[in-house]
Amino acid sequence: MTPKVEIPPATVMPPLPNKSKGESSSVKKVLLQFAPFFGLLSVFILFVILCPPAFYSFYNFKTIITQTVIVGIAAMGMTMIIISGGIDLSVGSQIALGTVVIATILNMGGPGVEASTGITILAALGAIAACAVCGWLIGLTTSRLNIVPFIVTLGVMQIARGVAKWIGKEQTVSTPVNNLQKLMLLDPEPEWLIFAPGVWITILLVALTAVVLKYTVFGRYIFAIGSNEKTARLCGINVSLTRMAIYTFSALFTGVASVMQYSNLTVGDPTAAAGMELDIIAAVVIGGGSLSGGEGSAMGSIIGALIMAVLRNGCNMLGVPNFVQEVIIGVIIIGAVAIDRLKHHIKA
Amino acid sequence: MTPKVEIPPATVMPPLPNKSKGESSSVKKVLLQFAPFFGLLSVFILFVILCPPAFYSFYNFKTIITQTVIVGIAAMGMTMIIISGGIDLSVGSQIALGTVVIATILNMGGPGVEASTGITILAALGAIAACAVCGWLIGLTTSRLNIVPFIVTLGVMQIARGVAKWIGKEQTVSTPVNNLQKLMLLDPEPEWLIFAPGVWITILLVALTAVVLKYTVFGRYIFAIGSNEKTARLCGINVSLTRMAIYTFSALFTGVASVMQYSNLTVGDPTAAAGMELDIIAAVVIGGGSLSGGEGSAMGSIIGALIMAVLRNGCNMLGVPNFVQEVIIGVIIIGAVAIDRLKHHIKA
Amino acid sequence: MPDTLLKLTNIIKTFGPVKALGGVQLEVAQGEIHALIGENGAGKSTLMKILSGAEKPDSGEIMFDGKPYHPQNPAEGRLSGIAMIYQELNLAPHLTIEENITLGIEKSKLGFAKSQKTLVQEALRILGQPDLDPSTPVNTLSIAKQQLVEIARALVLDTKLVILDEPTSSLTAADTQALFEVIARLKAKGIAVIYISHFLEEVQQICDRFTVLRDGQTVGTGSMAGTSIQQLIEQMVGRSLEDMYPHIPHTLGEPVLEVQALQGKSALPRSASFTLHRGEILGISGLVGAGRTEMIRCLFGLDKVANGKVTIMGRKDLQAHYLRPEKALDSGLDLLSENRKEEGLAVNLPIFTNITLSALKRVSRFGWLNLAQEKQQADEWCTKMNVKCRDSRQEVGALSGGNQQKVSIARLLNHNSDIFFMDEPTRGIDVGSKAEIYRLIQTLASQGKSIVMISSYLPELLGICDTLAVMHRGELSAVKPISTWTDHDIMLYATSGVAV
Amino acid sequence: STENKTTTANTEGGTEKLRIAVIPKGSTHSFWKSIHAGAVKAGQETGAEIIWQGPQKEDDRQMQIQVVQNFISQGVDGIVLAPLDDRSLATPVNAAVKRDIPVVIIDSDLQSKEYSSFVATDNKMGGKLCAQRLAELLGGKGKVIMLRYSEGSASTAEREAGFLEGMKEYGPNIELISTNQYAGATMEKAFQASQNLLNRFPQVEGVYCPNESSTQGMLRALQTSGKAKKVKFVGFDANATLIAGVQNGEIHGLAVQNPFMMGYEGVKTIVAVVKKENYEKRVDTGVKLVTQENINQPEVQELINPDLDKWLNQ
Ligand SMILES: Nc1ncnc2c1ncn2[C@@H]1O[C@H](COP(=O)(O)OP(=O)(O)OP(=O)(O)O)[C@@H](O)[C@H]1O
Ligand SMILES: Nc1ncnc2c1ncn2[C@@H]1O[C@H](COP(=O)(O)OP(=O)(O)OP(=O)(O)O)[C@@H](O)[C@H]1O
Ligand SMILES: [Mg+2]
Ligand SMILES: [Mg+2]
Repeated sequence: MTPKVEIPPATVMPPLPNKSKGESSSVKKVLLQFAPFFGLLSVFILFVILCPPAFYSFYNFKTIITQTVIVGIAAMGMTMIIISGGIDLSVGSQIALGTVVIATILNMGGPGVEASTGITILAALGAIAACAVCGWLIGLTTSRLNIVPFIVTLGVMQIARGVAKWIGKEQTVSTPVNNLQKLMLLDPEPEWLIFAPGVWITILLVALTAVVLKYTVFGRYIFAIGSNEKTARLCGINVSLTRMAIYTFSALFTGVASVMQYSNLTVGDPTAAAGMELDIIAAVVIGGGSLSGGEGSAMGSIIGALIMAVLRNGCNMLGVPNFVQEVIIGVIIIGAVAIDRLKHHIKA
Repeated sequence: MTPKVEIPPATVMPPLPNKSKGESSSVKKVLLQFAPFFGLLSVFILFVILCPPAFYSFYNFKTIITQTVIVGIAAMGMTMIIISGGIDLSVGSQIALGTVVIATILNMGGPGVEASTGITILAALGAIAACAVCGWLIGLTTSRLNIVPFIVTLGVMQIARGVAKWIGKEQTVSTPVNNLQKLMLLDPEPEWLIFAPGVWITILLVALTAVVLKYTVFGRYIFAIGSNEKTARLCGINVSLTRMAIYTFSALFTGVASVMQYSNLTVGDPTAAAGMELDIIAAVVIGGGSLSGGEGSAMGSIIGALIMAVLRNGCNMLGVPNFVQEVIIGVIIIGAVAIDRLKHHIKA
Repeated sequence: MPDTLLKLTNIIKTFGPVKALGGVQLEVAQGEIHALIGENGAGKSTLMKILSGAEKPDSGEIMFDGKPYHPQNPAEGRLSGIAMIYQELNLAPHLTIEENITLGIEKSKLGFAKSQKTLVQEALRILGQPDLDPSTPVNTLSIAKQQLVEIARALVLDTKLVILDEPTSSLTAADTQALFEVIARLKAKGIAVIYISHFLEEVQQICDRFTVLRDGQTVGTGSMAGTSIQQLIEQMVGRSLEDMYPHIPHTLGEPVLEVQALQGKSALPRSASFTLHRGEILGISGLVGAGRTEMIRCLFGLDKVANGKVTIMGRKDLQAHYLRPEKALDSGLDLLSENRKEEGLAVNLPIFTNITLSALKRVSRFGWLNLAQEKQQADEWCTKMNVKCRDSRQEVGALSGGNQQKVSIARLLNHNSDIFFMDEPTRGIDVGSKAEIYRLIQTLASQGKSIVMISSYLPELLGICDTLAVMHRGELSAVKPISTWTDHDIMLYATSGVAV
Repeated sequence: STENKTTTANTEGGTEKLRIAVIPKGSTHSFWKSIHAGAVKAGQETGAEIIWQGPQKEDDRQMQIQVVQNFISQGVDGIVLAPLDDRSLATPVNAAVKRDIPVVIIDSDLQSKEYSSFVATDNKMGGKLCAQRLAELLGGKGKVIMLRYSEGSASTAEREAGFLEGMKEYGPNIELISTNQYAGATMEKAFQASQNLLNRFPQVEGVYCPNESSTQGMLRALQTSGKAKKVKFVGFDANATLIAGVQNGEIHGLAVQNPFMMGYEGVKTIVAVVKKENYEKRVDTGVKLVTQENINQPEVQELINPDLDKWLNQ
């Protein structure tokens, strides 16, 4: 390659006088960036006021965080998909498939009282692999057949659920005792962990996602494809390959979420997580992700997931009937996005 | 600077040469337009070959058509929404709400053995009105707060379901005998009707939708907004008003669908039609509707609904296990849209 | 001077911290063609958006047709008699010509739309398109025809003022000429036109009076007769511009790109052969739809190739068949898209992301980005290219059209290829910046880069290219040195495919 | 119409195998698997073909209606149905009877006079049994949570009602601190709701759940919060996990129905109806309270560990 282009600095036009009021606007910007966080805080404070003291006990705090794990982990994958301008309706089914795969593999080890560590790890990897295959298929179909992901994943949602029922023989699959079941214990086994291992894994995965999105070329490609696919192609990004990578990579997160789901249920359940995809999408969107692509963040999405968990927990604590909970969650979903719109207005 | 260019007088660009095979391409075009219809035909023939003769008995034909009614009517509303570039995830919840409203109003008439005609009509209108209010709210929120309909309807989906449970006191609401219950009978009461009244109503509504879309200004606005919203706005279409009208109008269809659902269940059921929105959207998309707006037809959508009904019925007839049905339906959804893509390829 | 139709006084408009308009005055007389000119970002489009009702001014007064005029939305503006034809076309692609033209003003009976075919046909006839079938869907029309459909929209209403914002930037010379005829017909009907363009020759050719904007302020107005292009430029830029087409010495070297009988899968191009040398600036001329864009897209791997042999730098493994954009980029090709908004830029991403997107390898290691280095590189380019922005973290979408184009070019320069395909590189760019880009292209050539430049603006091709070829219906003429081409030869080949 | 008469006519000939449709509420609880096994056993004994088909989505009444309609179209000889709703399914059942296809209802009742027989557990009785057990365990006092199953499910609603009734009778001094929360249709929803309830009422001493998924969800919540064994827990229905819970003392009582018998008796009865033999209008298949004390008795073992594979894997 020839040496770098040397362009003499332009002389024709005078540089634009720089704007002076950068300070106040940057304060605003920071405030806006933390909008989901403030949302979480205000919901929390609201419940602290309304609820019995049991709500803000440390133990309940642990409960809420543990209940965020599954949606939270899956939301990391969904965040990447949504930033890339896609959507995945099949996550719930994939999670169900994952739990069934784990249970089936665990049962292969024979009817011992406790499953060996080897087979336990194999089971977890099996679930993750099963989800990865689903993700890969979705990526392949969307990018090769050029079908919108809404439809592809709507189809895969049915297919994965059907396969889960098939593998599980339409039943919940019970399993021997094993270490995976300890991932979501509110009082973790080595007590110094304080939180369940699942919580620590979530924190790790959130950090991983944030780093991938911000500091890697792959992350940059995700944003580029979501913002303008044609530009991405023009700039030499192999869009269909990247898209397959995105769906496969995020399906790995779904796989981990399914391990957590199994840990919660201790059985393989082909009907598990029905409709959970909507919770997951809602979490990402509440956290600032835009369904038209190019916007979203790991931090925002996990906060979105936390908001929903706090709401559910708080409503249970208050003894609010289930239907009121549903109404409140519906309002919150719309409200959060309305605030996000408003934020964009201010920014512009 | 170079001298002014002398430009020869205007020449309108002659048509490109490769457009001579108009005849064969118009045949192709007609064939392509009927793609969903051929899809239906081939699915039907497939089952005729595989299934016992009971499948193509007239009685089973009636069964299939009657089973299409609810999804079919709701798909008419969804067609309009999808053509306008929107989506509605709350249809299932709205239908549930409608059934509960009907049941509640019927019970107001006192504990008679049979509800009077007046109160029966009132109940049906009440359900339609309840859905219309939901639709209006959706339209208002999407257009005023400028939130994508995916999110708004995701919220309303929860809210409507919550309200339905609230009105129904978290239970199915039983009702006195009334004429609405006769709308979906496979053997209709005046026998000369041959099909259930619900089927005739569906045919009427399909015709209505087709006419509205093709021959009215409102229909044209629906296409214009879905095709290019900005242009619609610049041309003086009151986009937010029209959008409210679209959501409200199509919620009327949802209301009628909820009457049919009630007729089927004969109780108000707050948990009814969970997940049905996905079936409805799938029907529209299988019938050629495009989720990016501007494309879709009443005829296509009803055929899409029929395809799904034939599939379900045929699988039942064959005694195929449920999970296989799920897989097949998933594959069909993706396949139908893949064919549609292909069609666009040929057309282009 | 005839009666004043439109009078704007002291229009001020700010977008957050950006002051787009700082007190603009503009007066347009009845039935005149008024030019509105100015550098990129001077505020022309913003002013017109205010006029059409798409934006509201912060302060200032507008008098239209003798009455104060405060449109609340574009529809109101349209119905009051002001029609706006935007830089980017505004049509509903799934609707027919008739439906597009009558959109928003349908006649109906009980809600059923009545056919207004005759009205539409009349409008099309005035525009010289009597053969156009009103029931054709607009997404099958060429860009020029689509633009006429937009103008027809103005004719079916009682329009007094038509605003054309850079209408010719995506038209070729022939279509431009046809458009001028249309404008003349509008004028004959007593309709006033505000005409925005960066092509000052055009402006001088058709306009009666002009107003110059600079940095959101009116800096001059006057009658076109007796004002030279040089004077216009001086008012726009604030000083005189001595050399529009600079020439930096460069020599042609060995062949770097050989194309033989290239044929695209989508019918265009049908046959293209040429050889590009190191340090060569090759111009490609032709009518819109001739297939020039498709040709370079095929070469870059964006469109599918049916046939043909392509050799890049003598390497056998780089046939057009196997090319994908990523491979093309790796082997030293780069492409500047003609469609900035849809393809060239990711408009809701920051400037720096756009600049470095095709060369992330240079600022990353094992897939990890060095953000500081990336930002620094982007900032350098912003300075060198004189991009008017607050900060390279700003979204590209907030820049004016010309500045967006500079960002696209900065991406190419940052990637630093050997062969540049530039499709309409000066589209929507003001004269001052144009001269900059010409100088840049010359500089690149002098450093041994090769450039293929597609342009529908003949003077610039004649001004800076070393060699030139013309395309007619997918067939590329022979490449000849620029000095052997005349305007006449070029137009002859472009319109009829006959070589001299 | 005429077509249908011909389809039923050729099966009435009697030489062919009877085709009996058995329609469960769902297919993903082991409860239904036992019913299936019982039905298959009865089918073999009577020489009838068993067609097993549930609604595609669990707890979807509309789907179940369609399944019944499809079986009517298919012209089976008899239908054994576990209705998801005690009223919605009345219309299709009436339609079946009108077309000379008799129907036997199993598991939960249906508000219709048309069906031939009702084969089920006395759900209210089951609920009462649980209440009695819990009251005994708590010594007649303490704080108790009842977690409901899901909105609109008739059989579980009866068990809930029976429990509340039983509590009044056997433990009038017991305080019911929460009875309005629903577990939801799946185990995972039950689990979260249970966790939150247990956090809200740390002082809870006794818990009751009315079906398999809610019991299992609650069991898991008790385990993860370290309350298992400490809180007295009585549930409904059995599967491998729940039996293990009884064995290790985490569940103090499990009302177990006899689904195998339900399926068996259901098919036996419908065949009797079709062949115009004698049959009972109401068959009670019984409910038994399984505890750590009686779990090893052979009759209980047979109830909770029926040899399903013998019937289903062929
Ligand atoms: N929506 C907006 N938000 C922020 N700034 C804007 C917006 N629209 C325009 N501007 C700014 O206003 C100024 C004027 O822009 P405008 O588009 O009117 O320029 P123009 O004269 O039409 O330029 P060009 O010739 O490049 O089209 C620019 O500095 C631009 O960045
Ligand atoms: N067969 C056709 N029928 C109608 N319109 C056509 C046809 N082929 C091309 N066009 C129109 O011409 C437009 C420009 O085509 P193309 O990009 O190939 O031209 P070009 O020679 O590169 O011109 P330019 O670079 O000036 O746009 C296309 O976008 C399309 O709208
Ligand atoms: Mg402009
Ligand atoms: Mg072009």
